[in-house]
Amino acid sequence: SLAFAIGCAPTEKVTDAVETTTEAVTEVAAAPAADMPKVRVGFQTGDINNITMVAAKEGYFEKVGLDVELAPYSSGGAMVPALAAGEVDITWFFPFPSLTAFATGIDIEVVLLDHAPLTAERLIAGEAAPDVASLNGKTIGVTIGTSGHHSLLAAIDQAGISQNDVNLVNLNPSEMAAAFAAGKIDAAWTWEPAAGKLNELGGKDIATAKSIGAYAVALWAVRKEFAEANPEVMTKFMEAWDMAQQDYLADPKSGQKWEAERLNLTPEEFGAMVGRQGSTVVLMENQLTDEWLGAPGQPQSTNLYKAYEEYGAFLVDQGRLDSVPEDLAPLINSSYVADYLESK
Amino acid sequence: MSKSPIHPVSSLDRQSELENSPAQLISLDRVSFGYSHKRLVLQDLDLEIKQGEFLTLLGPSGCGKSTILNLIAGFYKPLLGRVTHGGEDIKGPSARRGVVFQSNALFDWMTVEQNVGFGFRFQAVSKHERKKRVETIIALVGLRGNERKYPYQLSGGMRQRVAVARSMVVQPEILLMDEPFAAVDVQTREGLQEELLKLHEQVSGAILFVTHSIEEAVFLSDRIVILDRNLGGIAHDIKIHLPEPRYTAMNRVSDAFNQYRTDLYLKMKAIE
Amino acid sequence: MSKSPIHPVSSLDRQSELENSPAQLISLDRVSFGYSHKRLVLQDLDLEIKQGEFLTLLGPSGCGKSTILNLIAGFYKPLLGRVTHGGEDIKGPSARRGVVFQSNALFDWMTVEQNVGFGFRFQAVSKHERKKRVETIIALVGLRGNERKYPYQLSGGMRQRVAVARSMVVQPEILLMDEPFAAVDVQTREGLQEELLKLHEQVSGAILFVTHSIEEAVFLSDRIVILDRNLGGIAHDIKIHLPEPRYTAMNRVSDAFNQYRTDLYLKMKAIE
Amino acid sequence: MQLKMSKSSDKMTAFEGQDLQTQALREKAMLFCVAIAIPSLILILWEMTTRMGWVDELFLPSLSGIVNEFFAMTRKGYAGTPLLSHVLGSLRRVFTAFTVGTLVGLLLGLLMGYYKYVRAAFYVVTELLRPIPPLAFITLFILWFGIGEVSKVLIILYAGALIVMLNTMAGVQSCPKDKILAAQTLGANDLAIFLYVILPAALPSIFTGMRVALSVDFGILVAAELLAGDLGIGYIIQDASTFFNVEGLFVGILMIGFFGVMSDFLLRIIASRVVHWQG
Amino acid sequence: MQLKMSKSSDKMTAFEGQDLQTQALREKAMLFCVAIAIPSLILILWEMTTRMGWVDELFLPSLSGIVNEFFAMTRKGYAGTPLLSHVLGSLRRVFTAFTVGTLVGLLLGLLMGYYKYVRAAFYVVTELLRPIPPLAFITLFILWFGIGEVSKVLIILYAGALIVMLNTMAGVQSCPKDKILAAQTLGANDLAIFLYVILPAALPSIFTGMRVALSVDFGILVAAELLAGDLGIGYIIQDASTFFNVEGLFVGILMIGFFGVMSDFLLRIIASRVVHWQG
Ligand SMILES: Nc1ncnc2c1ncn2[C@@H]1O[C@H](COP(=O)(O)OP(=O)(O)OP(=O)(O)O)[C@@H](O)[C@H]1O
Ligand SMILES: Nc1ncnc2c1ncn2[C@@H]1O[C@H](COP(=O)(O)OP(=O)(O)OP(=O)(O)O)[C@@H](O)[C@H]1O
Ligand SMILES: [Mg+2]
Ligand SMILES: [Mg+2]
Repeated sequence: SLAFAIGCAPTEKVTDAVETTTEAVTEVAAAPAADMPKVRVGFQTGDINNITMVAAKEGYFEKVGLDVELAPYSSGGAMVPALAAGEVDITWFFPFPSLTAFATGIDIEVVLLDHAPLTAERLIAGEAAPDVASLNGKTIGVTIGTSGHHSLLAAIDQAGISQNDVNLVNLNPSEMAAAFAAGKIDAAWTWEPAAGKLNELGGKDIATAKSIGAYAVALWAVRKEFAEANPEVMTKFMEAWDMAQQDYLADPKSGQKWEAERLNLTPEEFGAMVGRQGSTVVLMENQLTDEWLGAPGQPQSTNLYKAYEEYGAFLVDQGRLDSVPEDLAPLINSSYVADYLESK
Repeated sequence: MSKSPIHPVSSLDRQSELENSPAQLISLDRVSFGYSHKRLVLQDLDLEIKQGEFLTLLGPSGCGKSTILNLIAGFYKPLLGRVTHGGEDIKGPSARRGVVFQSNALFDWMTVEQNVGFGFRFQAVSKHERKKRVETIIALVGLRGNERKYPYQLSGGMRQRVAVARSMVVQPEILLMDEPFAAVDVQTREGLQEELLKLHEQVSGAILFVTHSIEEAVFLSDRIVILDRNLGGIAHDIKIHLPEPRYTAMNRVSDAFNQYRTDLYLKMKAIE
Repeated sequence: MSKSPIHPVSSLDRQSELENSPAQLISLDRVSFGYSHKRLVLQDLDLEIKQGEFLTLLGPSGCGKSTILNLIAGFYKPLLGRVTHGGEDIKGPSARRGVVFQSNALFDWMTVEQNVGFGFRFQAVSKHERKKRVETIIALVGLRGNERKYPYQLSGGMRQRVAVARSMVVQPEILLMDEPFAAVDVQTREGLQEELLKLHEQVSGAILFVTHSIEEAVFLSDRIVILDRNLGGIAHDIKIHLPEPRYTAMNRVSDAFNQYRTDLYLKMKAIE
Repeated sequence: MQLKMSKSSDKMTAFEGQDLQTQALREKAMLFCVAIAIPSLILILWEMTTRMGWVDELFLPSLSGIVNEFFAMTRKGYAGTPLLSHVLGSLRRVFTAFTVGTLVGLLLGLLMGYYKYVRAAFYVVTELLRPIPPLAFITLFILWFGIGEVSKVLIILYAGALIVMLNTMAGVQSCPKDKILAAQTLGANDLAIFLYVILPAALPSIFTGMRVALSVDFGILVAAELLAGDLGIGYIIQDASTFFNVEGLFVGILMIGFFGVMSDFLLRIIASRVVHWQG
Repeated sequence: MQLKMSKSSDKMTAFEGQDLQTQALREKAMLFCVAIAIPSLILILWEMTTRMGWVDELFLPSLSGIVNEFFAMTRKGYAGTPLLSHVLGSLRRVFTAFTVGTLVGLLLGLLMGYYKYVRAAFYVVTELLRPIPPLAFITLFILWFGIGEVSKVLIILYAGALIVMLNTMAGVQSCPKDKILAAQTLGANDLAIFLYVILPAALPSIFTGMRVALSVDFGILVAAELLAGDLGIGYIIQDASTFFNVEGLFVGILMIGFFGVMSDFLLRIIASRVVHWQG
């Protein structure tokens, strides 16, 4: 993989890249920012937004001449009505809400991938269940209708257990730790920070998104109307993102301070949490590979597209969506990344 | 009050004065009325009230005393016939006809002063003049020193005085009083009766008074009308001659008083 | 009621009967009382009530009439002195002393029958006996046909009858009545007064009555005690002699009545 | 009888024509029409906005869309569970919580109303608890009472119980002193006074409290079914929110409104039967 | 003056010793002690359970832990924002919503109380809205009013406004007819009657409504701050839940309780000042 695991020492190359772009930015910033529209960028208060915060707090958005207003959301689900109402222009969340929005007719497109939290989402169990196979007959907490639900079903399926042999309990991530501590569930499929809390309470990881081969990615979606009206904003956003990404990778410790502060954690606690996420940052130059967004106009061949197809079938099967559009291609648009990389 | 000097003026003077006065202030002319189509309360009632007269309505419960008062106040309209004030049809409530309710109906959120002055808000009276007249009337009903108090700080009798003062201040041509003293205790009531007589002496204007108490009616009235059970027909119309000034304690226990009382008592019994 | 046959029995028989009766039912012996340490309401009061006597307390407002009644009922204890019933100290409320409140204090959630029968719940009376006695007393107060009605379905006068019946049913030795008829209109009140006299004639037991109305006191009582403003001192203790039976309309307008009335009126005035 | 016509003024009760009751009846009918017409008008306007394309269906689903969604739910259920199970599940929770909460509140309220020391003892705790929303307790209730029905019912229960308690207390304290004294002079002991006098006197206030509590209980349903929810109208509302199923969301909201109004209506009838003596 | 001692019975007001007021005072003091003692006892027991290890701290954080957490928050803030900003943010939301909601409710309530046609027109809508919890509206409010303060304030506002409206309406309707007639006979026109008679007569009822609304507004705070929040006590409660910070959760809950009680106390004082004429 060309992606860098967070925490790994960044290569010299990357550092260089950061320097060069920073210089480039100073020139661009000279361009009048006044005619750029205000961009409302969404983030999630209950999740980790490292690069977004670096971009905002270290001034990369300003440097490229973007007038950015950060908008906090409690969850990805809350982004959907906000996108529908045009309350937010560009935001990150996970594939499920993006597919929900797309299927309900909200005109959005995925334009950038943030990071792939390969172990953030995982199955954690108490002593009674040392592995997935021993979950037979046990009670498992999961947030019904999320990617976690989808992954959990895959995990127990791989372990040869029938869905009917486990007792699934619908819990919000914020309720997982309490239920686990009270002994009401034997295991839970959830993500950070709840997953970390379960580990602290003595839970052991027995499966992760990575271990079951699930596709996990945090993605940026934009209102199509906004993107088409402001292509230059999109390009600038990519530029700022590129710089922030490189800055973060150059010194993750320093890049994490914003989020650590926001989440009320010590740098050590926060660093451990990020470590548990096992996230790989999707580098700018890797976005156009078939593993991620794919080349412009050819999303069908990407892993992302295949994951969407699978999620769509799952949500329809679960009765949460009436139907999913036959053609998911309009949901993925890598052209802005491509334009930026070209202009670079 | 019993200490006030007694001027034994014959009340015949007052009666003949009223007798000779041509001025009919209020007149009910063949009035019929009912609250619903099912039942008439008054039928073909004729009643006249002269300027300056103190007229009391007596009669069994439900005979229509309050109804007559409500018609004159303008709260209701007659079905048939006319109710006139100075020759003009009564179209609705007006400051020319004051009303004192049994419940006193004071504005609890206003001081005595504000309650009494309320009627001035709707009259073109200068602030100075207003203040002066409120002061005068408060003194007249014996409430000086209580101007800034609120109704809840007053006794039942004091509250009724405020209610009377409030109606007097706009100088109505007639004051309509529906059992105004029924809810206060006996001692206080007697005091209020005497105050009312004094006020009536000093302020021009007629009073239509409704009560169930024969003693009260005799003590206060120039004239008493006893209504029938039968659709507000008039059973008796009696002039009361008692020595002036009326408001002496002796007028409550004199032979003349006892005679009126006995007479009215038997007349009322006959109706029931 | 005025139609009931008049038996012109001299009331002197009744008075001498009471006079000669040695039995003191209730006795207040040098009683002092105050609701707070700041002020005494009664001081060194002596008062006795004989068996079967109808005693009325008159007096200016706040002189302590209700307080005396409350002490006898057992709602409060004297600070000094003794309040005894049949020679024994009164320790608290008891079914031996019935109370009728001005507000009637009926149980709104019970029918007339249930209200009247309430006192039986706490007595060893057979169901049959209970039913019979409730029936009798309801008939006695003229409420037959209303057994199943609830208080809200009754007029003010009827409610007071229920209250009286409720207290009578447990056959108290004395009935304490604090302005029981003050809240009903004049006509109804007169009816209730006559009913009460008839009841008192038929049911043995004393009555202690509190009122502000001189007419009511004269019409009802064997004896009237006028209290002073001054710490519940007794200003006058007057025996009333009117022809028996009391409950005739003539007793309200007879010369004897008017004389008592005038006399008491002047005595009351003197106190104020 | 022939009546002259008198010119009516809006300040006076005007009598026109021979039948005086006609006007009162006509006014009642008019009021009823207005009460029906305005909501109907709102519904028609609502349907129009989407039909005419004044508003994007994304923002305000069409009325017919909501009705269709409702019928689809009755046929297919929601999230794999029949709609009836959702409704019954929620109603069972609300009524369990309401019943238990009323009993607890009643008992506490009677004791607090009657004994001032009990009142003093509970005062601070209840005052402090009152403004705290059930939503804040979800995590704690999972810890203490688990993720089953108990927690959900308790979340709904406690706010309602507090309201019934306060109203019962007020009812007991408002019992006229003279009724208690009257019972004493008739030989009643403490228990009898409590049962036959104080309790009935407090009943109107208790029912007022129960009605408020019931409406609050319905309001908390969504919060309660946020807790490990897999069934119930509250669960439908949240799940539809998550999947941006605005029509489903409206169905859920309107169902809560409907059952809230219905059960209040029922309770009002029961109250007027029990507290019949107020006329 | 020397008084004989009379044996006290608990049914009677007993007078013992020379100072009759002593007993009343002593009772008041006793009641106050009980009112203080019981909550203190609860706090002590609470601290004991964790100190003694009767209960795992996980289930019930120690009192001292909560206090420490509170002071930590005052020093470091919560989630990068000073605690004061959280508190002020929440208070501003509640008070904005309360003020606007009261005004709206007042206006509607006055109109509905005065004009029966207005009352009829709004009846069905308000009855249906009443039991619907704010939580159910979050998605719709984001859709309609965005994620800013407007949505949050509106969520808090509407429930409170309904309560003020109902109470104002009841207040207007309870204005004694004879006071209105009295004003008419003194020459007052419709506007004057409305301003000087009906409005003041409705004030006690309006204040009752305002107090209930304020307490409800505090209750909705958590739900409102669920809506795209990053500031406020409600946010702290949720965020602490998410991070399973039970101590922080308690701090949030107790802060809502505290400010709820305080503002109710304040409103009670204001009410007794404004409606001073009830004595
Ligand atoms: N607002 C009303 N609507 C319908 N009927 C009424 C109304 N007011 C009075 N009545 C009826 O009209 C009749 C006359 O009532 P009114 O109040 O005039 O009697 P009244 O002589 O004042 O009696 P009271 O001495 O009891 O005050 C009664 O039968 C009464 O029931
Ligand atoms: N519960 C009480 N607490 C304190 N003081 C009281 C109480 N009840 C009465 N008082 C006072 O005791 C005095 C006597 O009151 P009481 O009620 O016995 O008078 P009363 O003769 O019945 O007057 P009224 O004719 O007005 O009923 C009054 O000064 C009164 O203010
Ligand atoms: Mg009348
Ligand atoms: Mg008294």
